[in-house]
Amino acid sequence: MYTEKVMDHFSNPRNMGELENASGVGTVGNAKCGDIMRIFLDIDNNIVKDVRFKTFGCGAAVATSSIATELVKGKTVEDALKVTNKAVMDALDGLPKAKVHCSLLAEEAIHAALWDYAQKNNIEIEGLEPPKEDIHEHEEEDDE
Amino acid sequence: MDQAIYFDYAATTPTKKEVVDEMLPYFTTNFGNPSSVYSIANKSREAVLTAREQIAKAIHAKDDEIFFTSGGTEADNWAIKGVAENYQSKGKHIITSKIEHHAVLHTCEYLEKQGYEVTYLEVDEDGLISVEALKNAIREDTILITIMYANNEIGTIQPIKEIGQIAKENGVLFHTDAVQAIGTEAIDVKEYNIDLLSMSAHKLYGPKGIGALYIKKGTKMKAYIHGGTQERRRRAGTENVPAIVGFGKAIKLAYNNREDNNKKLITLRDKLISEILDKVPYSRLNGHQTKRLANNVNISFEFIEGESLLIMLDMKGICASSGSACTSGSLDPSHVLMAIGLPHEKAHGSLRITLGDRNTEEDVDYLLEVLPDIVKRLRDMSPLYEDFIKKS
Amino acid sequence: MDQAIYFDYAATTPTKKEVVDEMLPYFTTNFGNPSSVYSIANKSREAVLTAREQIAKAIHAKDDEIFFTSGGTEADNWAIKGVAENYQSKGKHIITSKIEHHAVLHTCEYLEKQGYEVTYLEVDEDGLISVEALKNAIREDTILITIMYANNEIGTIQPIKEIGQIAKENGVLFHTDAVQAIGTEAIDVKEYNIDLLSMSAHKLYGPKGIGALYIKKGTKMKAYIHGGTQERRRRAGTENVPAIVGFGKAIKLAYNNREDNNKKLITLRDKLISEILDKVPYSRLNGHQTKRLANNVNISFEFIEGESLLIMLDMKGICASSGSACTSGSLDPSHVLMAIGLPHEKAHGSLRITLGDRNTEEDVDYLLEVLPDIVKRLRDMSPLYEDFIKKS
Ligand SMILES: Cc1ncc(COP(=O)(O)O)c(C=O)c1O
Ligand SMILES: Cc1ncc(COP(=O)(O)O)c(C=O)c1O
Ligand code: FES
Ligand code: FES
Repeated sequence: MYTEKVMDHFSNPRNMGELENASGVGTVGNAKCGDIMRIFLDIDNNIVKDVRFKTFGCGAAVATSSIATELVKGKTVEDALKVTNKAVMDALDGLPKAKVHCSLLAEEAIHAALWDYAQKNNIEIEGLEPPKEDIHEHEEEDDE
Repeated sequence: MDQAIYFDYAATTPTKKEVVDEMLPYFTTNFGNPSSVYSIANKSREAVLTAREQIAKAIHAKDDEIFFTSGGTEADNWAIKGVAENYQSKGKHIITSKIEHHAVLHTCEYLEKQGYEVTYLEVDEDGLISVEALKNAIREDTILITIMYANNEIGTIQPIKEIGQIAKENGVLFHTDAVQAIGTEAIDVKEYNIDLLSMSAHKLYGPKGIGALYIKKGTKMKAYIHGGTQERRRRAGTENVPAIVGFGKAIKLAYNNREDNNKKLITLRDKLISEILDKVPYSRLNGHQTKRLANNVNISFEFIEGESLLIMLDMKGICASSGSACTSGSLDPSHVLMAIGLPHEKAHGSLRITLGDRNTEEDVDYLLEVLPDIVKRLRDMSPLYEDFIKKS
Repeated sequence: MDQAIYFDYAATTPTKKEVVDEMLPYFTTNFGNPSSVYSIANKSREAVLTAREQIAKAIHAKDDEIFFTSGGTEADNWAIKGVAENYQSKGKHIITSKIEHHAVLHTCEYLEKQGYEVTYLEVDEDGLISVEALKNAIREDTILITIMYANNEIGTIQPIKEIGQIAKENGVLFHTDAVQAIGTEAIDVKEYNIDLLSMSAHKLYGPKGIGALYIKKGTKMKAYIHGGTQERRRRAGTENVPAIVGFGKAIKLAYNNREDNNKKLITLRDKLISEILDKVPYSRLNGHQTKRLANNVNISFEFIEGESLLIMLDMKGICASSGSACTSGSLDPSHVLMAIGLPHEKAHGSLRITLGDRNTEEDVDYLLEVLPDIVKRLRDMSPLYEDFIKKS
């Protein structure tokens, strides 16, 4: 069902845990459909110095969180903002159709953590929108 | 199945070797169409008769009350839509429960769109319906009560005899989806006043793609699948002879050894339940403690999500199942776990272990060895657990 | 099947040994439910995918246009009732022919009781529908044309391409029951503008109890059997993995060797036809001479009755079939033979021989040796023949 990359990140998640005194923390998701993702960012000099995640969700949700932390680490805030769910999926060699929404969660969690950082520091990051409440729904396959 | 330990017998069972051996001649040698005139088709005809007898005997029915279908799902569809269609002049009200299999629930929902009314009975925290509530739900225009024998997720066994009694007293037909009960429970359709009962072979070490509907003599039931004159004109289509033979053999084996098998299953089941609850904090048993299928364990672990749990177990070579939304292919976690009152997050973190003939005490010990660590690892990863620890 | 010579491949075929071998691991080893999360279920999932591809390829469809059913009968029921239900806002008129299989005819009759209107097209003496009559039958409210690819009794192949063209031009859906054609005919659903096509594995050396419905992408078709989310929510029920695997393998084998197989069948067929007509007086071929299935022989012998003929052949170790009322399980002789204009008595005296992979030229010679005597014996017994002889 999952690619080797997904399984690798699922079984050896990178950057799992918390950061004390993080510069920004973002929690997204909706317990109702099973997925909650939290990203901690340590930002220094506009660079993501360190990152951690915690996730309550399926294998794809765990793997996307893990790879997303790798993708943003060391990047500038602006570049971190450009880590899309597509980039996350590509980095994992793809996800099953029914699991695409889990990768959206990673994108949103990063954005939420960046938003928190911006709020705390009273700065504006271009192109960053405030996190939405319910960020996704499981899309049902239509039967044409 | 390699070296993996299979703990998902409620999803499907391997077909027993003896069953496959019994089926084999009907593929290549005695392959004749039972409807044919020539004598070599006698073997197919007789094989179908024998299987019908074996199945009838297992549930104390008569041979001509057994009708083969392509599985439990078709049997459920036929039973419910059949009563709806053939009894609509009497009324259009059906009573069922909130924890039925989707084969029943989605069929009922379909009928609602066709102008039928359906009452979905609540269940208590153990998954039992209330017979009082059932009595109160019966109306002048009620034509059918369809309540499952035993639940596929939490293993709770309903008070079938009382339900049958109530149905009889009120002149309402009673259908029960016995797909999970058959093979381990002693079922007597006459004593329990069951009018219609659904079965599926692949849950009792028979082949997939074959099931049956018991239809009590005298019930008005026309064909749901139209065509040839097979199954006394009630179910068209060339008989699936090898699968029918396998179904017969499997049900016979199951009932010949039922008590011994159950004893073994119950021992393993109870060990699993007590030790998991003991070893893993913030866990609870789902389903009734004693009114429970011999092979069913269903436990919720707070703060973790079921699919991740299943994948980690899989990496340890253990096959199990969950009521998590992430595995259900639909928007919500298991409707059964919701109906017994679990909040969403707890329903997500459920683990179903269903035991079967290949399981040993060593398997159970191995599961007990690896499970607590896996739960711990997932909790360490869980933002919900983090919040909980910080709050407390 | 002992030493009997099997000449009834249109009724059912033996499952090929290679096909059974391919199926076997899915009963006992790779038995997992394809919907499960754990990795051992991957094998079941992949096996279903492969079979779907094999079937799609055989009829030039896309993989996701193939939906597994329990056989040809269910596919026919689903196709016709499905269109009826999902297109009723457009209209309630259906066009079919008088020589369809009962799976189609009885489904249409059922729909008539539900308020649909059905036109049953006549066929000519060869069993062909008239495309002109079809055009004339189409109305504003016509939603479906359902015409079989090839007839199971007389082997006549309909002008499928023309029918598809007419359906397309008139914006009407086209379903074809291809149960008898699949495996021997080259079928291209795109080129022929087929929207729905029914198949059954046990007619092409696959297992019984499995079939498929091709549903062209974009066709509004909801589930007919409700329940779980299998077959992309269009056909509920645990997938019959071993049978699906067998179906895939069988169709692949059939199409890999189609031309060679057909050449052999046609040689035997044409030899049988010409020599029987030659050796037995008062006999006639039913069905079209050239637009005919490669393996079908159907001949009427005046003054005799089919069941008696079959029993005598059976005593000589020959398995065949007939359109006689005495074998049909219903009051009347074959509706197909009646539709091509045979009077009752001639329809009674019909013999269907359908050839297959185990048949040799010796088998055919043996049949040609015993048949004329048997017919003679029955005629000597027949009051009809007596009258005829006296009159002439
Ligand atoms: C309670 C119950 N009913 C019906 C079914 C459907 O049976 P099948 O998959 O054989 O169609 C199942 C199993 O999937 C079940 O557990
Ligand atoms: C033309 C035709 N349609 C439908 C069917 C029904 O197929 P099945 O017996 O697999 O349901 C048959 C064979 O019995 C057939 O010959
Ligand atoms: S977290 Fe629920 S499907 Fe991925
Ligand atoms: S003569 Fe006996 S059934 Fe026709």
